[in-house]
Amino acid sequence: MATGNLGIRIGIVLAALAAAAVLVALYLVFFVAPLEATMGIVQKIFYFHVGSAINMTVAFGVCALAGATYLVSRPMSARVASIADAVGIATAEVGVMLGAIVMVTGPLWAKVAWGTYWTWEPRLTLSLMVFLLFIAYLALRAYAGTDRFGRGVAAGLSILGLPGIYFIRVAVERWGGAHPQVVYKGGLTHPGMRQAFFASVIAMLLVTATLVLLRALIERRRQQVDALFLEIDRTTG
Amino acid sequence: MQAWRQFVAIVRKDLVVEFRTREILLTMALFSMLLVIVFAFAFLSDPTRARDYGPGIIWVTVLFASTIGQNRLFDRERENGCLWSLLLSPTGAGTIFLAKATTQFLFTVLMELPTLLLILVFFDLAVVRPGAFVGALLLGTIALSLVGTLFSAMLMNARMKEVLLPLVTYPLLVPVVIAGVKVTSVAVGAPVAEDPELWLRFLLGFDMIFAVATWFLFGRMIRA
Amino acid sequence: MQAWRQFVAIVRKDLVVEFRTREILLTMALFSMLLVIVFAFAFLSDPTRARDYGPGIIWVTVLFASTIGQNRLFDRERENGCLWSLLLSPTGAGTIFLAKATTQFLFTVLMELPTLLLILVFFDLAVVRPGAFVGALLLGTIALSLVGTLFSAMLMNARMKEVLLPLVTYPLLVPVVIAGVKVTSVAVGAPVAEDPELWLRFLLGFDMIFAVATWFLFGRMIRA
Amino acid sequence: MPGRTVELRAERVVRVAGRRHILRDVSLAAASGDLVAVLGRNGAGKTTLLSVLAGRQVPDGGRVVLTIDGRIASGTAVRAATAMLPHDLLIYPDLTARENLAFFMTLAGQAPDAGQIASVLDRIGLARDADRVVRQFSRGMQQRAALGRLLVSGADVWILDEPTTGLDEVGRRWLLGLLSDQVRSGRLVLMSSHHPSEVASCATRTLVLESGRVVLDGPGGADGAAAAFTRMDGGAP
Amino acid sequence: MPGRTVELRAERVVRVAGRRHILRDVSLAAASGDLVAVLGRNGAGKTTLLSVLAGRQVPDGGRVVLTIDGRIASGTAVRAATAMLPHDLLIYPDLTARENLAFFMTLAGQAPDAGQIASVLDRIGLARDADRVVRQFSRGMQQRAALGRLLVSGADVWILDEPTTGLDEVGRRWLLGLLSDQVRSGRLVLMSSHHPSEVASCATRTLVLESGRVVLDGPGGADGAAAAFTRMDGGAP
Ligand code: HEM
Ligand SMILES: Nc1ncnc2c1ncn2[C@@H]1O[C@H](COP(=O)(O)OP(=O)(O)OP(=O)(O)O)[C@@H](O)[C@H]1O
Ligand SMILES: Nc1ncnc2c1ncn2[C@@H]1O[C@H](COP(=O)(O)OP(=O)(O)OP(=O)(O)O)[C@@H](O)[C@H]1O
Ligand SMILES: [Mg+2]
Ligand SMILES: [Mg+2]
Repeated sequence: MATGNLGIRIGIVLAALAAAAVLVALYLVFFVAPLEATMGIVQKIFYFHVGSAINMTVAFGVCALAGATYLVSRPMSARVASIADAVGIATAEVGVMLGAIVMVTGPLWAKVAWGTYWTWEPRLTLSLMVFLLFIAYLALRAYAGTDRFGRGVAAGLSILGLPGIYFIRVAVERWGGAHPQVVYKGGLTHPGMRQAFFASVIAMLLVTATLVLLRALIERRRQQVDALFLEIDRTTG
Repeated sequence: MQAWRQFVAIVRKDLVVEFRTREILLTMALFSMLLVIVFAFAFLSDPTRARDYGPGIIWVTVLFASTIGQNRLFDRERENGCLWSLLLSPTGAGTIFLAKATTQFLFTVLMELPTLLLILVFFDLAVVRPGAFVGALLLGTIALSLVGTLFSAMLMNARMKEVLLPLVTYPLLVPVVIAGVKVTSVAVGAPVAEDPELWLRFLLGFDMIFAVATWFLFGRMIRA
Repeated sequence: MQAWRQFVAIVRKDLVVEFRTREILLTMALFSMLLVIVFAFAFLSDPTRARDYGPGIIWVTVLFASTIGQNRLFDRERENGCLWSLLLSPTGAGTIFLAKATTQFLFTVLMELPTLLLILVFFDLAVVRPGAFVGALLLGTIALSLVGTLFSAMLMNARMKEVLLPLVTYPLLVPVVIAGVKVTSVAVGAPVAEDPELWLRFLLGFDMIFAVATWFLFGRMIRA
Repeated sequence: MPGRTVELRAERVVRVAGRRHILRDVSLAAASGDLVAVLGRNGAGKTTLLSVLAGRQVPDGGRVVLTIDGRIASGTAVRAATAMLPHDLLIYPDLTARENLAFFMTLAGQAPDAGQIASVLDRIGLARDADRVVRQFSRGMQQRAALGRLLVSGADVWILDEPTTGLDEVGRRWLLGLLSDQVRSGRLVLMSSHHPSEVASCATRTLVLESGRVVLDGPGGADGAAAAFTRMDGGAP
Repeated sequence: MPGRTVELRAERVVRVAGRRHILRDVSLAAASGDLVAVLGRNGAGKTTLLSVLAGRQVPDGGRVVLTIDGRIASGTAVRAATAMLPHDLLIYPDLTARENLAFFMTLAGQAPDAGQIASVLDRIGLARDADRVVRQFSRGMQQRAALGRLLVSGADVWILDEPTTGLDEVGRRWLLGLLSDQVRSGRLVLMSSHHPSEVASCATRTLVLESGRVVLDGPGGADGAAAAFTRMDGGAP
């Protein structure tokens, strides 16, 4: 990844695109998409809720890829490994942030739609587990500090996260549930709602990409600052 | 051949130490009994519903007790930095991993016997499908041992090992617990509409994929 | 005056170390959250009965989390044999005991806050009698801290500390848990015919008697 | 406290483990101004004897008596008058060196005094590392931090188990000088050692243990040390 | 294995903790027949250097190379050729001395041989206590048991961190003689020490560290030791 001006320039372009997409999505959500019949304005949560949820999954998938890259490249190339490491922490943090949005919007919506903040329902359980898994990733990173051993363990965890997510998904799907599946089941018939929905998903995707890129650049900078401090310590200490 | 001798030596060492101190098995067994008793007190309001919450209690107990056993097993390797004597020896990482996972599996199974007996008696449960009951426990215990061993070894020297271990492993193990509870519910004759075969196959798949994944990761993660 | 300074120094030391590592509070909070989640899985068959098993889950969680916190708190004193630096100093045994019990109480209360929030939200419980709810938790936590501190200190160097501690303390603490569950059931509006006042007074009496007894025993038991 | 005279007496002390004796009728009397070197082959019982004298182990037979200015002391007074440096250093690994010293000063019943602590840190050679947590210290640095505990304790009796362990040569010389000074200013010091040169340079008395029995209670100095180590020579390596 | 020639090379090894260096560009080459004494004040980096050479810590920069009969070894071969005795002894406290040795022989890839183990136990002076668990040993006895681990390992390179710690005088003399013998029979030994007399009696080379940097790489013997210790004199105690 470019860490000089190029990376930042890409970041600025992405940020601009994301901002535009967010404005478009907000417009479509609040002024074009119709008010839902039974839930009213509260249904607008849907567009943020689902967008965050999908992007959370994407972020965690990339995190696992970065983890695999880190473990494989570590003995061969310090540079590739530290870039993969930066991508790993960036995707995990952004993913957890998106997860937090899901975990706040979901229950708020649930209180209105189902009359309770939480039920032990498969989809909800799935997202909670995945969310916790990557919180564990962040905890590992936080306590490992810059220790390469701890980073390796965190990378391993993110890799195991993939089959983990698969098994959690299989497990929870086997026991049915109340969480809606309108999109995949071909619901969402109203064109206004459809447009708003896709716009919000794309906007969230752009926001996610921007945040990940910037966070990874920050991490690279931090790595470089550490290297500079070490260089000073090496020549003077 | 040499790897086999090393494997046997590591497992035997842990068994000898355990036979001498009886620490881990006693810890696990007593802890799980206390757990069962506390559960009994906390939920004893309605004994007729034992079949509903019995399977849950079984799996919660197995999960916690195996975590505790795992912690103690690796505390032993941590004292005097002993795990390093394994890692710095010419023994292969895969051998070390399989040996530790095997010990962990043996200890967990040994702990489960008295605990299950206690739960079945205390909560007055009858096992109507013993095959499914035992199968779920064995497959589940293998999963716990694999995931637990990988991360206990990794986190052995982490400052917050005791938090990090459950934090890291429980989300991965939740599907195992879910599947276990389902099969066990059917096995004790609870009126649930579940297909135990399906869940058992699920557990088998989990075991196979995680056996390969953990075995592979162990070497990569531990010898940087 | 000198005893007071020593008391403050010991409590402050534990808080400084905790602030630096955040180990114990995180361990307790995360462990109890995991406990709650696992309970939820295990008992999720009938969410409408949350008021029945909610109080049980609250007290089991508090009991286990406080045991774990206690273990960690004394692990810290065990590293480098540090408790000996307290015991061999001219600090009075009573001062040491009260300081450690106070720290333990503080940690347990801090851990209870997020955990209770989680339980109330997850299990959708409403506290209809907040006074009784908080009173039972505070009095119960005092009891756990007194009994736990006494025996953690005694058992610190025992080989099987982690088993022995619950084995010794839980039988003493079961009445506290029972009383706590009763009061909490009333406090969350479960349809039980219990007088919370009575149980609260029981908890108060337990605390007072055990405060005197543990304080007295600590000095006798630890400096033989 | 300076100016007091203390006397430490062990009267037929016995210590057993299972069905074996670790200490067999060990008697000993030492007073302010003595520096007693406790000597013996590995496993002779030195650590056990020092622990009993410091109150960390309770004798299974016989007794230990401490008199201060001729009066038998007990309880708090004994503990205030004694300080021990054992193998396991009794310092808190997650506190800094400075925090450890302040804490131990308070425990010893004195108000912590920043100036005194700074000067002790300087004397033990940890001025530069005073605000790092002890866990990160090298072995010798930890030994130094533990020595600081004795310096702030104000105790009349110092009991040290192989105190030069891990110290570098300069540190060792400094420590032996310090102990001599302490003894001259009226402290009673008991220490174990395996090094003839250390014993020769500062001990005023030597006590040789063999299988938990006192086999020699002789003078210090170069001659005393030579005699003691000759007594221990031979046998298995 | 006897008859092989090994060479251990450190090339500009760097080790960091946070933003400080523990080792700064440490280079070193030693071969069969060398006994390198690694010296330095407390906190100089001796333990860290030895750990890196033994493979217990991974260098953050530079590399460690072991060649056996001129060919670069890797993985299992390196571990089979190296044995380490660190501060934390790496022996199982709940196994007896004899069981520990048998276990480590198997790990090293040899069939445990009761006769050889008995003779090693005799040499390390634990024949009488061979069947007691190590936990009950005194400090010096534990050190002896850990030395036994090296003797059964069959390694070509011995790396020892302050190996005379806790040994009594007879044991120390025996150990220094043993190390000299090992070196003469073609082993490569690296050890740290704070005692000029130990270094003088057996080292063939001295390496002085200061703040993680090699400041002297000189000869062994009495003169070499004297020069090395003079280099380290002065500064804080
Ligand atoms: C209580 C916490 C909740 C959580 C943790 C949660 C979690 C999720 C997740 C992870 C997804 C993405 C699924 C995927 O990518 O396949 C999702 C999608 C969705 N959620 Fe939620 N949800 C919650 C509550 C709710 C509620 C109360 C409603 C509405 C009644 C709702 C409606 C939807 C809808 C309509 C989708 C689109 C998914 C599809 O159509 O397949 N969610 N939710
Ligand atoms: N807890 C115990 N159980 C059984 N035996 C013990 C125990 N503690 C010590 N011993 C035995 O008591 C004897 C004396 O031990 P001690 O530690 O006092 O020796 P030491 O003189 O300090 O030796 P070293 O020079 O090696 O430090 C040893 O043989 C030891 O094995
Ligand atoms: N984990 C760590 N974190 C931070 N600093 C560390 C860590 N480990 C070691 N250090 C620092 O590195 C330096 C070298 O430590 P090392 O243990 O190698 O010294 P040493 O030469 O063996 O000293 P000694 O003679 O006291 O044994 C010390 O200043 C120490 O504080
Ligand atoms: Mg000793
Ligand atoms: Mg060192």
